[in-house]
Amino acid sequence: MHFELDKSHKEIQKAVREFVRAQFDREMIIEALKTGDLPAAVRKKAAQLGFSGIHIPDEYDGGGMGLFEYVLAAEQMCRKDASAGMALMLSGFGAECLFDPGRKNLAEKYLPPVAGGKMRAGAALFEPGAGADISGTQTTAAASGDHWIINGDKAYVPNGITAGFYVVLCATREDADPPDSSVNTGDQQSLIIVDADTPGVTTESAGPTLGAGMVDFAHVGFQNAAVSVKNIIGTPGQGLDRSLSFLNQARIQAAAMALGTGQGAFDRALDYTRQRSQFGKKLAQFQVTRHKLADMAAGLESARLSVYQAAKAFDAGTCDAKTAAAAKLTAANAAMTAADEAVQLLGGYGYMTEYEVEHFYRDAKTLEIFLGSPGVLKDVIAGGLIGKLR
Amino acid sequence: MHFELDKSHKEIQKAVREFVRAQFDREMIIEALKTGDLPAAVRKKAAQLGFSGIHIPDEYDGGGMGLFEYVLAAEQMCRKDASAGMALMLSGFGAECLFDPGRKNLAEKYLPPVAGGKMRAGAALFEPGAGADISGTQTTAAASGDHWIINGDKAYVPNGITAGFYVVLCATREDADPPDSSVNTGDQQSLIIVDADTPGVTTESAGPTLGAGMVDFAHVGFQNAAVSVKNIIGTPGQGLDRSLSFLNQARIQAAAMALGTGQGAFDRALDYTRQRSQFGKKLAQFQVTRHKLADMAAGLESARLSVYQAAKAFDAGTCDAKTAAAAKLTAANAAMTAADEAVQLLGGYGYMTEYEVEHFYRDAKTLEIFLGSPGVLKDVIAGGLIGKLR
Amino acid sequence: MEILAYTDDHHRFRSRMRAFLEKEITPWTDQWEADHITPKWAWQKLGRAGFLCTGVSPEYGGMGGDFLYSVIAAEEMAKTNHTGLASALHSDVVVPYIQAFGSGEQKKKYLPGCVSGDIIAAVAMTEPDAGSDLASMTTTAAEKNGGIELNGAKTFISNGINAGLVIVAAKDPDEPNPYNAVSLYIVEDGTPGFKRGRHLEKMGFHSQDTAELFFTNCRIPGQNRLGQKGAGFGMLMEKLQQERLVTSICAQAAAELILEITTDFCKNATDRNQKPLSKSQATQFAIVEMTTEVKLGRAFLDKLIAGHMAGEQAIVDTSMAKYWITDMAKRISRRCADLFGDYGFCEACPIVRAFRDVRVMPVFAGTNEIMKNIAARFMGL
Amino acid sequence: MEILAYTDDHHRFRSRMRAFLEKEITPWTDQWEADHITPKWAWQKLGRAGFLCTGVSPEYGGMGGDFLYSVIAAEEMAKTNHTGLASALHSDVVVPYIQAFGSGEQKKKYLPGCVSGDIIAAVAMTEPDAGSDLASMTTTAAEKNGGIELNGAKTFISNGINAGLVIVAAKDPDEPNPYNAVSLYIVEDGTPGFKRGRHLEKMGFHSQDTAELFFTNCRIPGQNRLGQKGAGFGMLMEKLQQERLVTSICAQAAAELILEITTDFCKNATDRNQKPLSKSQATQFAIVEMTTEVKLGRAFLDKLIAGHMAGEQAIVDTSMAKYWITDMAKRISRRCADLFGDYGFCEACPIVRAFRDVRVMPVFAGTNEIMKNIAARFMGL
Repeated sequence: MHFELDKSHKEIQKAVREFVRAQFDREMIIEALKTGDLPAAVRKKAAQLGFSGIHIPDEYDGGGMGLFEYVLAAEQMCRKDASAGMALMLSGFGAECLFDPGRKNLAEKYLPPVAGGKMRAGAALFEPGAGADISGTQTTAAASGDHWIINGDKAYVPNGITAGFYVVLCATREDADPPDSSVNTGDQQSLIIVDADTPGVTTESAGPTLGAGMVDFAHVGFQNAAVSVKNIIGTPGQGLDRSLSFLNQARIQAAAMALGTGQGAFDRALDYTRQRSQFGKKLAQFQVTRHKLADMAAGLESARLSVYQAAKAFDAGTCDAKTAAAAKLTAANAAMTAADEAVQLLGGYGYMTEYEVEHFYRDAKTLEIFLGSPGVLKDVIAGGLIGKLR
Repeated sequence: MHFELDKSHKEIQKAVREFVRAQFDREMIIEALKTGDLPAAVRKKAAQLGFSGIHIPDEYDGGGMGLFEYVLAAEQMCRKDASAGMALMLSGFGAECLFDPGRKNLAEKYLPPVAGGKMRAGAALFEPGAGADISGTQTTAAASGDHWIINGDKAYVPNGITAGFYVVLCATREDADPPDSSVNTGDQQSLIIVDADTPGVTTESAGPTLGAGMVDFAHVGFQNAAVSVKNIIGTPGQGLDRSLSFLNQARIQAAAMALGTGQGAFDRALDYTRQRSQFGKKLAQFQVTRHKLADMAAGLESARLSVYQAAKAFDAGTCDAKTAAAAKLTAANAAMTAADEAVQLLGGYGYMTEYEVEHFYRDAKTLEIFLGSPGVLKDVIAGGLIGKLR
Repeated sequence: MEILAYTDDHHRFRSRMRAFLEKEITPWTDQWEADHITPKWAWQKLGRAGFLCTGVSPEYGGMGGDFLYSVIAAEEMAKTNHTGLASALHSDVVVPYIQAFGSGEQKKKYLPGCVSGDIIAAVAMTEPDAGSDLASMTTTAAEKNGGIELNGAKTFISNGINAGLVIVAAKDPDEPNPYNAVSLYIVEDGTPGFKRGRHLEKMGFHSQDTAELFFTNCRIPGQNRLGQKGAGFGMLMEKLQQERLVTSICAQAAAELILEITTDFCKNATDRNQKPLSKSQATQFAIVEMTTEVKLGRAFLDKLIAGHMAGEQAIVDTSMAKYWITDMAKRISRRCADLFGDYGFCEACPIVRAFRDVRVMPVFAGTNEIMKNIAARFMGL
Repeated sequence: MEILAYTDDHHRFRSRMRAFLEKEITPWTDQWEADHITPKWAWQKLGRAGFLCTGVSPEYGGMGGDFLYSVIAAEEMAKTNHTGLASALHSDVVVPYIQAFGSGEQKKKYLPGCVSGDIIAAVAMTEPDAGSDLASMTTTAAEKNGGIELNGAKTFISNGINAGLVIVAAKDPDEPNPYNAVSLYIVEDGTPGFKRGRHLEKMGFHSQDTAELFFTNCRIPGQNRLGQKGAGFGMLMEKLQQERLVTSICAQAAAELILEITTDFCKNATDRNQKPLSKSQATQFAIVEMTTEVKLGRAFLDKLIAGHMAGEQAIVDTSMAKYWITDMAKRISRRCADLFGDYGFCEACPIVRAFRDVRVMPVFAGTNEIMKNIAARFMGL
């Protein structure tokens, strides 16, 4: 066991910090929040420097690193600006399902444009009214000759409007008879790639969001959308397990973003209270201010270790669902606490857009819900702790 | 950075678990809580196996290991029984100040009996009415020929009655004129070893305590207590820094005990809710029970990393006061939360001595206060975060 | 603006009781805590002075006071900082079963003794394997030949050792529907087949005698059934409301006491520079935040008491008060202890006993989780 | 048992106002949120319908209602789920300065317009570099030649853009004691030297116009001083009590609304098996716990309102209510959002606007930390 970052990891942090200092300028951010998207130039730069595709295998033009390195990059980005950080680091959301060995044909087609910042991906797992439960997928994929015919609806897909392709969790069927939406074959689910421009694919924006203002969330519908039979990731029936593993990974990613968001809020609160005077003293001289800062820092530090540990375990192939969920629960809570206190410590300025922390507060809350609100995560953790009961 | 325990560390955990399984039987514990002390045989066994002196250098008959190994042992002991664990692992409380190189003469005399479980130590740092503030020590040590003449009072000294010697923080003076109790030379403080049987040393028990029922806390008074001039640890003026460093170490030790205490409460709650039925279901099937267990586990896991990290940093010489204080804040809070929920999950049985968790609740609260309640720790953390303000 | 309309008579009663307790009871409490029981003479003393069962009508020796007298008595008892003389349990939880459901004969036989303190009363619902799940109780009461035979075990019975009279909930073994099977029975001390088990060791409540009770072919006369046969569940449900309200009152009083002691300590104790601890901003905020919580509990509780006296049904609000106020008392005990420094983990510290005592409150009279289940059900969730 | 004695007249007023708002106001709020301002005609509509300044006496066009009308108006406005038509700020915070301290002439000149909605009022205390520290304000008012010249800047002024009348706190540059230096002045829209700065971008409160105000050699007539010279600090302190009470009322109403919307959602939305979300135990507990907090706030607040109407001074309790209730509203907004799942981070979700809006409440009208400082001081800590 040792807790020091390696030199190469410190270099990643430093490189990302330099990137965000140069690229995330206030004017750009404010404009991007209005348009709901980052400028293409920033996305391209992040890709060129190997940040947004840091975990994509290098044979597909990615950084060839692990989730741990992704986590370090996502944290530092979100620390500077959480919305921009999320937009960049979630740009290939779902493409991770193609990282496994043996996915060469699909990976060769879909990963390089993602790694290059030219195309976005959207994992389409959740369905309307099903909450976080993906075990009973209603979207069907029926095999018909050389094609899968896909029917169904997916909810709150990140990059739902802008993605070049979706990674869609489907209940796979053997025949192409009239699709029966009541089919529910939890043990025969598959992940299938669907190009966004496939006829029969429709998108409907989920509208503006509380935070994550440069990520577009959408509901994606499939009506007899036909894709090549080769677009299946692996073999039929592997989809649920692969999705659950992806969810573990994605929760650790979100946890890292939350961590950065909380840290960004803390940084600003520390700066502000060290500089601002009231009643003849610096704010940071008041004991209660000091205690708030201490609580924020202690919460973030211990959450950081949980996130790093989970990422390391994921890279080693030993991360269970409980560990990933706990990392996200802990990090999102620390982030919300820090962002909330930061708003409070800045007083009126905390509520003003100009001082940025209001923005961190909204992003932290968004991350607290995204990929599992606390209740969902506790269900997952408890499942792992308690196991089966006689 | 990596988060897996080494094989040797897992072996320490295993050895301690075997020890407590064999030694901490219920009857013995109940009896020891009544007498307020562990049986000498148990203390001897823990010493023989190298647990209670695990961090004492091997040239003085100790285990020769670091704080990290101490932490692992303390955690596993307290997990089985927090009071017994505290009694064993705090038996040399303060002897750590003799670990530094260059303390050979004193170390040769005082450490072997501590390592052997034959003698206890008590660090006497705090003074009545001064809370956690040791910077303005009022206890004086005046040099008089070959002796230090010590006058003053120390409060809440662990092992206060049973210790063979005290490590006393004193304001050292150059002359032996009538001791002036108003002297306060924060920059000239020294640690001096005082044998408990030195004439002029008086003890007054602090009485029964909420938890830590096998550790005796006492107020220790010094009235013209004369000890050899060689009993000073290091040179005059080094006492405050050495005490602060010891406090960092001791807080990490207490954090480890809290961690074990919380884990012990969690273990019992998990067992109980998995077995006990109500309203036709196992308690562990109720969603709210599950969520409580998830919260307890997530809190303990992330606290564990904080404690381990602090211990590793301490061993590497890089642990600042903030990190040690944060480890204790986080661990004590996780422990209290877990112990409190464990009482609740066991319902009426949670309140009954027989089911042990009430005991963990009291020990956890004691550890939350011992060596710094949350407010004190936040003062320390904030000092490190904020630094000096212009 | 006060929510409760205390009269001068109420205030006089409070002063009298407070003076009585300070003189006759509080000096003994340390002893009783050490003994792990409160002697029966203390009950008699309290009863003879007129502080037990203030709600019982003069016909049976009581003063026929309104519920505010019960509130006052519970609050003043809390100030004695021990729990063994569980007069609120006796006066306002157990005895009301007899008042409400007893026959004329039962009232005549038992109430005067309850008022005078000669009879200490307990109620036995909880069983070792049932906990809060009353429907699954297994103690049986077979009514045959004009007599009743009880068999089973009860646990966590407060006043269990001292009780001269126990109201026992038991099931008719021939009735399959648990909700129609339960009746209540009066069992007197000394009845053959009625045994007390171990005096249970606990975290706190040391002066309170909490025991297991065993009934083995325990025969009681037919007239010892309280109320209608099979109506026990309904009677329990009805009276549990007041039990939970009384628990809330005791918890509120405990929280107020703990905070008052702590605040006084922080105002008077000084640091090395003779500055009172209460001049530290973090301590100030802690006291202000805790005072706010206590005041919130008080306003909500007083409103509930007023409604209770007006005969309002308030199952949801009562359940909420019970869980929130008992949790609040627990939280306050935890946070206050910190403000004493190391003294806060010594039994000599005046709030440490309360720290241990209040921890049972979120557990008894129906755990707080049960309270939330009840509230959810009655809110239509 | 109700703490507040609402009459039938009050209930009728509430019904009328609710119907009016549903028809005339709520349909516009999305638009105003997008516009980042509420049009003046909406104020006039509200005023002409009799819902502004209900406490102003009929002599000046008001209805002379008691404070319960203000409570009702604030609660009903909260139900429109937007903040731009800050009628409680206007009616119960700013206009009372004129009612209480204005000369006969000032009242005659301004109050009828305030009641009708033709004049929107604002109060300008906070300064960019002073925050909650009023004593360190730097805006000056030099009284010379029968006129007054104002110089300085104010910030975070609600209704700052729309205001036709601003009550400005400023210091006499010749008075060294800050507590004797402050006076209040009435500045009308259009006065030369009075400029509005940027419309500030915020987390929420979008339909509310929050602005900086600048006074540069701004000359107003001598009769525009409100009350005695140098008495400004005392007037602010006096009226801040009601401001904090009104803030608490608005926060309480917001919390109730957020929770009601969320509870309804959980009762109606179903999971994949058509089971309502409110059948999940964790959701039930969340709703029960939040409902309890809301009820605690309500009981404490109602008691405070009743005391306020009886003329009681309650600085400690008002400070506590302001901090606890605004924090509670914030906590509830955070926890409720979770119950919506991903919908909970979409602006389309009906509580997301409130999540953003309530976050300012612990900050304005004196931050909650200032509230705790005040409570500590008045508790003698």
